[in-house]
Amino acid sequence: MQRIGVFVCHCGTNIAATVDVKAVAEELKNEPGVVFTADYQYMCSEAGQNLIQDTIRNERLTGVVVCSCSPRMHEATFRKAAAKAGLNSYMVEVANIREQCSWIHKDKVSGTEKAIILARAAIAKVQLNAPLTPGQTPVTKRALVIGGGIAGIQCALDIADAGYEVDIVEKKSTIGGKMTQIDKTFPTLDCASCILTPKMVEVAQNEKIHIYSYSEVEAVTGFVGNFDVKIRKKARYVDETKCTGCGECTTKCPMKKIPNEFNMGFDNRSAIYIPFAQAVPKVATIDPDHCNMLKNGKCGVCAKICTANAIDYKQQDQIIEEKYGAIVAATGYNHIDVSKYDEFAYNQSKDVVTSLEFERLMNAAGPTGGHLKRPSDGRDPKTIVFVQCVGSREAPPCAKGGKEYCSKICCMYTAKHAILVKDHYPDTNVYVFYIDVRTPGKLFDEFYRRAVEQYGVHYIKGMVGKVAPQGDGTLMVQASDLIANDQLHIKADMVVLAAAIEPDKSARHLATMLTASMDTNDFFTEAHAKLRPVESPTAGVFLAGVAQGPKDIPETVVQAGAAASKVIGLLSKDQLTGNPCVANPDELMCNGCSSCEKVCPYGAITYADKEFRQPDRTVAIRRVAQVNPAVCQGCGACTVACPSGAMDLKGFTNKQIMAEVDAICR
Amino acid sequence: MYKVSADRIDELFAKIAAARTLYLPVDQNDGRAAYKEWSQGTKMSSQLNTVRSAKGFFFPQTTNLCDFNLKDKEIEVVDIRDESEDFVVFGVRACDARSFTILDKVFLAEPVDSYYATRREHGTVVTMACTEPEETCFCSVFGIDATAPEGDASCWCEGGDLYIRANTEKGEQFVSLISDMLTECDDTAVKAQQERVKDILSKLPFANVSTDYFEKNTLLDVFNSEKWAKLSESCLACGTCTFVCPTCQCYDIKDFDTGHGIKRYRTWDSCMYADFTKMAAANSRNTQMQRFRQRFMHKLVYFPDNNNGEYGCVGCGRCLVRCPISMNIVKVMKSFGEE
Amino acid sequence: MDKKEEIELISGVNVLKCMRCGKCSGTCPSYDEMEYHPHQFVYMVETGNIDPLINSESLYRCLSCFACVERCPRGVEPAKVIEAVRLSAIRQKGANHLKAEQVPELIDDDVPQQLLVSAFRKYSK
Amino acid sequence: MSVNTEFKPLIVAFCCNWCSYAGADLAGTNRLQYPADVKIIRVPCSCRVNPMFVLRAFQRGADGVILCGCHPGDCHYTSGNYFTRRRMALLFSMLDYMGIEKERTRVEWVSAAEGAKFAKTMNEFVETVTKLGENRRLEDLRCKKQS
Amino acid sequence: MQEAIIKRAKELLADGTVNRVVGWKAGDFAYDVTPAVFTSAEELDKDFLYNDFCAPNLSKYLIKESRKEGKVLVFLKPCDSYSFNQLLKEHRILRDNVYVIAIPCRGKVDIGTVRDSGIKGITDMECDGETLTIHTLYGDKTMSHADSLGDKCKTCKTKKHAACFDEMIGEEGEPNNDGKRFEMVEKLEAMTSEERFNFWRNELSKCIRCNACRNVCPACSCENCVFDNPASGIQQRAAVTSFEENMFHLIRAFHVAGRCTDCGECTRVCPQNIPLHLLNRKYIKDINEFYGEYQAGENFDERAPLNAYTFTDCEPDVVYKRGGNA
Repeated sequence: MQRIGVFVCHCGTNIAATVDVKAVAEELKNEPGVVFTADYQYMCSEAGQNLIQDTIRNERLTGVVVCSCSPRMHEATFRKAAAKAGLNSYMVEVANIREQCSWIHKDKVSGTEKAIILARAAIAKVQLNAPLTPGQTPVTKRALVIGGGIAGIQCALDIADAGYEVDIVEKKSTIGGKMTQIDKTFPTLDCASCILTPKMVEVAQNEKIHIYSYSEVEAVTGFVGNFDVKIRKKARYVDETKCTGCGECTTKCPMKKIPNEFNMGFDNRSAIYIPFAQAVPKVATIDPDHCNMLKNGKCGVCAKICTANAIDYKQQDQIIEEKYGAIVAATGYNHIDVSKYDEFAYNQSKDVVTSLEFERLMNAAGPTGGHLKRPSDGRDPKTIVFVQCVGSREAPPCAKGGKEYCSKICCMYTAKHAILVKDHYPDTNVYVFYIDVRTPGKLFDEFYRRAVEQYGVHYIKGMVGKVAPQGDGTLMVQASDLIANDQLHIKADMVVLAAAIEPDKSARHLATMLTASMDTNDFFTEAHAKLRPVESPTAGVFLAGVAQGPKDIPETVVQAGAAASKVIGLLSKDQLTGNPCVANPDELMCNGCSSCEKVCPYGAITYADKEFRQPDRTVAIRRVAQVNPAVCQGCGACTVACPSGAMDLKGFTNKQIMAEVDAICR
Repeated sequence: MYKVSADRIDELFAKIAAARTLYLPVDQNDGRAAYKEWSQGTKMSSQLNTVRSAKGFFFPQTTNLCDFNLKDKEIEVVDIRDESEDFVVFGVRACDARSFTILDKVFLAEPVDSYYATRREHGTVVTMACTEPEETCFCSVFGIDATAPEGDASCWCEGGDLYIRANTEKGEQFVSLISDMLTECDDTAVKAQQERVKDILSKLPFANVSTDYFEKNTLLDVFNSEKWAKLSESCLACGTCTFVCPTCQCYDIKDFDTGHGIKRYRTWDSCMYADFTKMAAANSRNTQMQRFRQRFMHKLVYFPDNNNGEYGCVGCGRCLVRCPISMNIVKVMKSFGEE
Repeated sequence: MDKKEEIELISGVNVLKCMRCGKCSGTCPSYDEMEYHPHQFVYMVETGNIDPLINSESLYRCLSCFACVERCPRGVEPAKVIEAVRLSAIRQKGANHLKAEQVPELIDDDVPQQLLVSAFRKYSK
Repeated sequence: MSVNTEFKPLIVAFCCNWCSYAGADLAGTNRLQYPADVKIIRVPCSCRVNPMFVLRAFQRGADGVILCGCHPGDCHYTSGNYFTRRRMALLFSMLDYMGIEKERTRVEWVSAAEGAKFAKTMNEFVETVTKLGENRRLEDLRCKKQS
Repeated sequence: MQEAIIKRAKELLADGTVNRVVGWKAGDFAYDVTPAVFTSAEELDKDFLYNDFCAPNLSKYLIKESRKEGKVLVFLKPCDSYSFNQLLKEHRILRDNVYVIAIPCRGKVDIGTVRDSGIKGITDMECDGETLTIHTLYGDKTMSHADSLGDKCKTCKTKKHAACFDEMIGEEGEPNNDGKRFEMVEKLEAMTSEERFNFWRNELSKCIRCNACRNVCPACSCENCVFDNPASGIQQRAAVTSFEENMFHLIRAFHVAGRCTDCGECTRVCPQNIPLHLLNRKYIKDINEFYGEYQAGENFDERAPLNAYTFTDCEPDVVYKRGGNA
């Protein structure tokens, strides 16, 4: 017979306001097996945990039920507490009487009644709990960082710094990501390249770091500590080990009219190219869509002039298989396509640009050498209108491709752009149309105020309703000024759209491979929004940068460092303690029919011929299922596929779940 | 002996049903007969026998024995029995009528099974003589006269009349219930029917199946016979034979947790089932052969040994008809008789 | 039913969805003709300050071009609010011309159902 | 239509740990109301739900049973909810075939971000089951509460 | 046919290919055929039977027989061959220890059907082509072969064997596409929910939980059935309430869904004449409609429908959306 202790949490008034916690504790005294009940202000507090631990010792409890917030919140807390008092941590169950009771009900009578029922279910379950001991699996001491932007770079550097091997997979031909395209950074106005390129070099020179550039993750199997990853190293038709990055080929290549992605199409590059001077690895890549040699077998100029003999037109995609203990998803972001917003005339006028395009137009290493010119005619713009929140903060169904969330970085970079324009060209009229200016962050609001007060940028609360290209090449911007309650018509030379940002398209496919969950916006979901913000719920998968949600460079670096520390923590272990709630076949009941094997997503089930003593004392050999507890993740698909009921799931056994059903329906 | 015109049978049933709950064999939608409670318009089946025997009236497939209620942490035992109502089972055949005397020997012997005894007290068995026996009938092997069935009262249907004779005090009471519809008569017509049917009975394929082997050989001889292995090899271990059998009496007691108490009940068990006689330590009958053997040893050896030679089978033929693989007591008897 | 509820019911618009960006007014081609601008319609309905709207000529300056509806990032649909206020004004002036009980005798088989529906819209408060 | 205001249905909701249980938590965090008649049982994945459990709930007096899992394609275990989808489509079809009111059973995909959907689904389901009234066709009289 | 079969069995016994034969054994009447193991030519001559009354499906016996010493010969009718193949697929039969001979079948006479037609005291039956002559205690009767078939044969799915046999005696048949197989299921589907409920209540309330359906079923080959296993939490002995009657048949049907080959043995052996195959056929019909045609036991490599999925499977709410009566 179990000796169960029940602890009812007030959670301040969060629970106690809608649930009569004392009545719950009193009522549960009469449940079979319950020897102790108590209520307390905050069970999760140290005092609350002490209460549990003392009671375990004094009352010789064999099971604990905590009626509190969601088990997703504090189950681990209470389990640890119980373990400290010498009780197996899997003898603890949590009845969720906050999120799923007190917070959704207003009536105290029904709330209390429901809390009692939920607690009864937990008591019924804990009656049937068995002490579980997690299995141990070894850890491969190597990390994979997917994405070579600032998030991936920082994360890899930090992991390598701790002494672990780390690989970066970057789908572009160079690492660096979006930050390479940015001119200056807010609020200090440092030059982005100046702070990024040393880090890129550091990555290249670090012996612990290996860069798979121009590569993509092809398949991921395995589990925390033991991932098997296939990486597709796309053919770049240049031998990386031989190429010196001299760039001679790029100048001699006859195919020169290819829009340069790095400069947002404002200038051209050749078919064999190095994206920019500071690229890492600084290796040329042939664009197979435009290379004459690859397309028609005619040309071969680059091969002829390459003194290093690095050109290899026959190069094939290469599949690399590697084992990792941890994976960091740092897949970054893109700006949304704003061409569906007809009102902003992005498709009609070259002078309507997105903010990232504007970065290139301002960048000293950009197509204009840092001299701001109108893309249409190269004239100096005299009036520039910045439009905030383009595609951000929309209500569903977001038919034009907008997003419900705030893209977070636009307010600051727009202020930065405004300041830079005014700084370089003080006589320019700069208007910023905003809905709200959101500048929480160190020195952020000061920076924005500086734009207004020091540089005289016109911040107007209102929204641009229409941009109409005029015959004279100007743009008529029609907008509201909500403070003045007026409609403005501004004749502008350029319009800059602060387009919403969205996760990179590759993230969804990657998430599926990683079995990591995503939200509806395709941002990776964190294991806990507050307490585990850099971990995916899928063990061994960590998150850095905008892949998890919009954030600026310092935040990204912070998160990358945090993810790295989580990875280091994981890789520093020799053995991983697994989830003990795994499938558990009863060999005596097993028919060996293979149903369970067919539904197992992890290949955790195999079969063995075993000898069994029959009731009539003869020995029979039967084929029975075997579960690898290190591979099993405990989904339970096999338990239902098994017709004989031989397969059960530890921690969620048939009997436990049915006991919960019984208790709820009692 | 009394008679009443068979045309008035509905009236007769109505009269009985007014005083007692009346059960009788009724054709179901698939044409097979089962005992049902009579209500206006119910027609008695013309089948020889029901699929299930009549034993369920006294020994139902499941019987609730008692309840346990949990009050806080105290357990309260509740006797859930209430006074049974009187009932009449009409149209029982001679074989089933005999099965009650066999069950009585088990359940009414000390210690008396009060659940069975109560039902027995309240039930009146009115039998019906057979006129068209089936090829699977072999009641005569066990000394049963299908033309003169036992029971509290016996009936014959002959020449458009229903003849009724009371055999016991309960039978007299039953007759008195309907006495105003009955007229006294002699047994000439009944005798004639009996002669006619006896002639058919004597020609039945199994009329002469012999039980000699079981009388002449010792228990151990039968038990250790090598024939059992062959006989039982295709047995599916289903409980059809035991559940249609009028004399099988094994039961299992189980508890059911209703969520607010425990219901203790008993249900028919079958010696064919793998968990029959499974005990905490082990199972004393581990193979299907052993369990199969148990059924026939019980009916043909153990029961007669304990009951002055009376066999535990009444030859109703139900198991012959219903066994999915057509293995049955007659094949067993014949197989042993072959020696 | 108070006026605010009425407007919300007629228009089917949830004015609380508005985030006050002013894109409707930035879009509106009749802006200068209007005393109250689209964003004000939404805001004033939200605050229940509806009488000035009903009495304002602005009601009839709205072209119902639906540019504001098309461009509103929050799906608030200001033009529908304006339309609802307009309907409300019409109904106030006309009072109820048609009651549900009167309908059966007015109907013959040839009356299109749509006509009935729009009649209710027009003639019922 | 007259709805019996006295009748309070008992609803058992099986929620997968990763999406729907979190969605239910989010409904709570956002204080979205739904009737207390809904009692949630946490399972690792919707594919852990054995038809036995569904029937067990009805046996014990549940008036409706709902399974919630991750959206197809989003299963934490990649494929669990695909199996659930097949199993429950067949089971519910069979229950319907046996004359059990099909509206008493339901599967809904609720992600961790869909607190509002969870509350809405539960409100709808409770309403549907309330209209159906007490579960009579799949009840076990022994388990009825003695009143 | 019988002679040819016995002849071949004797040959295989004689040349040592097999050491025993699983077949049908004659009983006291024409109809009471019992599955049996024959080990000698004498036994075969004496008792081996193959005629219009040999309905029992022998495949399930091979679970045990294939694990015994030596090779066993078995004769499989078309429907039995699917059960056999399905059991092979589930690793329940050791193929190497079995020699399979496929034999034709034209539908088996069901004694229940004959009896339920009102014929009593049946002492013998002969089938001469299409006419069944029935000798009874009360005179001779006749019946057409087609009318005398059991449910399983009246709506036979195919007379073509699954590809699992070593040799074949007689001619291979053709699949039956007359569409009658799902007629009764469709009829039930067309009923109202209440009518269906009453139909099944009437049928299942007859159940005596003898377990004949389960024990004869080749798909129900579990070492220990959940209903017998106290650890499963749903052990039942007899069905005590209507719920337990439903529960047993629902869960049994679900456990064999996608594995049931529709051999119809369950209905044949039911002492209470419950049309249990209509539950299994409902699943088969649904599987065919939802996930594409599937015949359990037909294809050795194909995944069972409940162990597979596609991204575009119908949602469970297909049940509410489907036409038909509420």
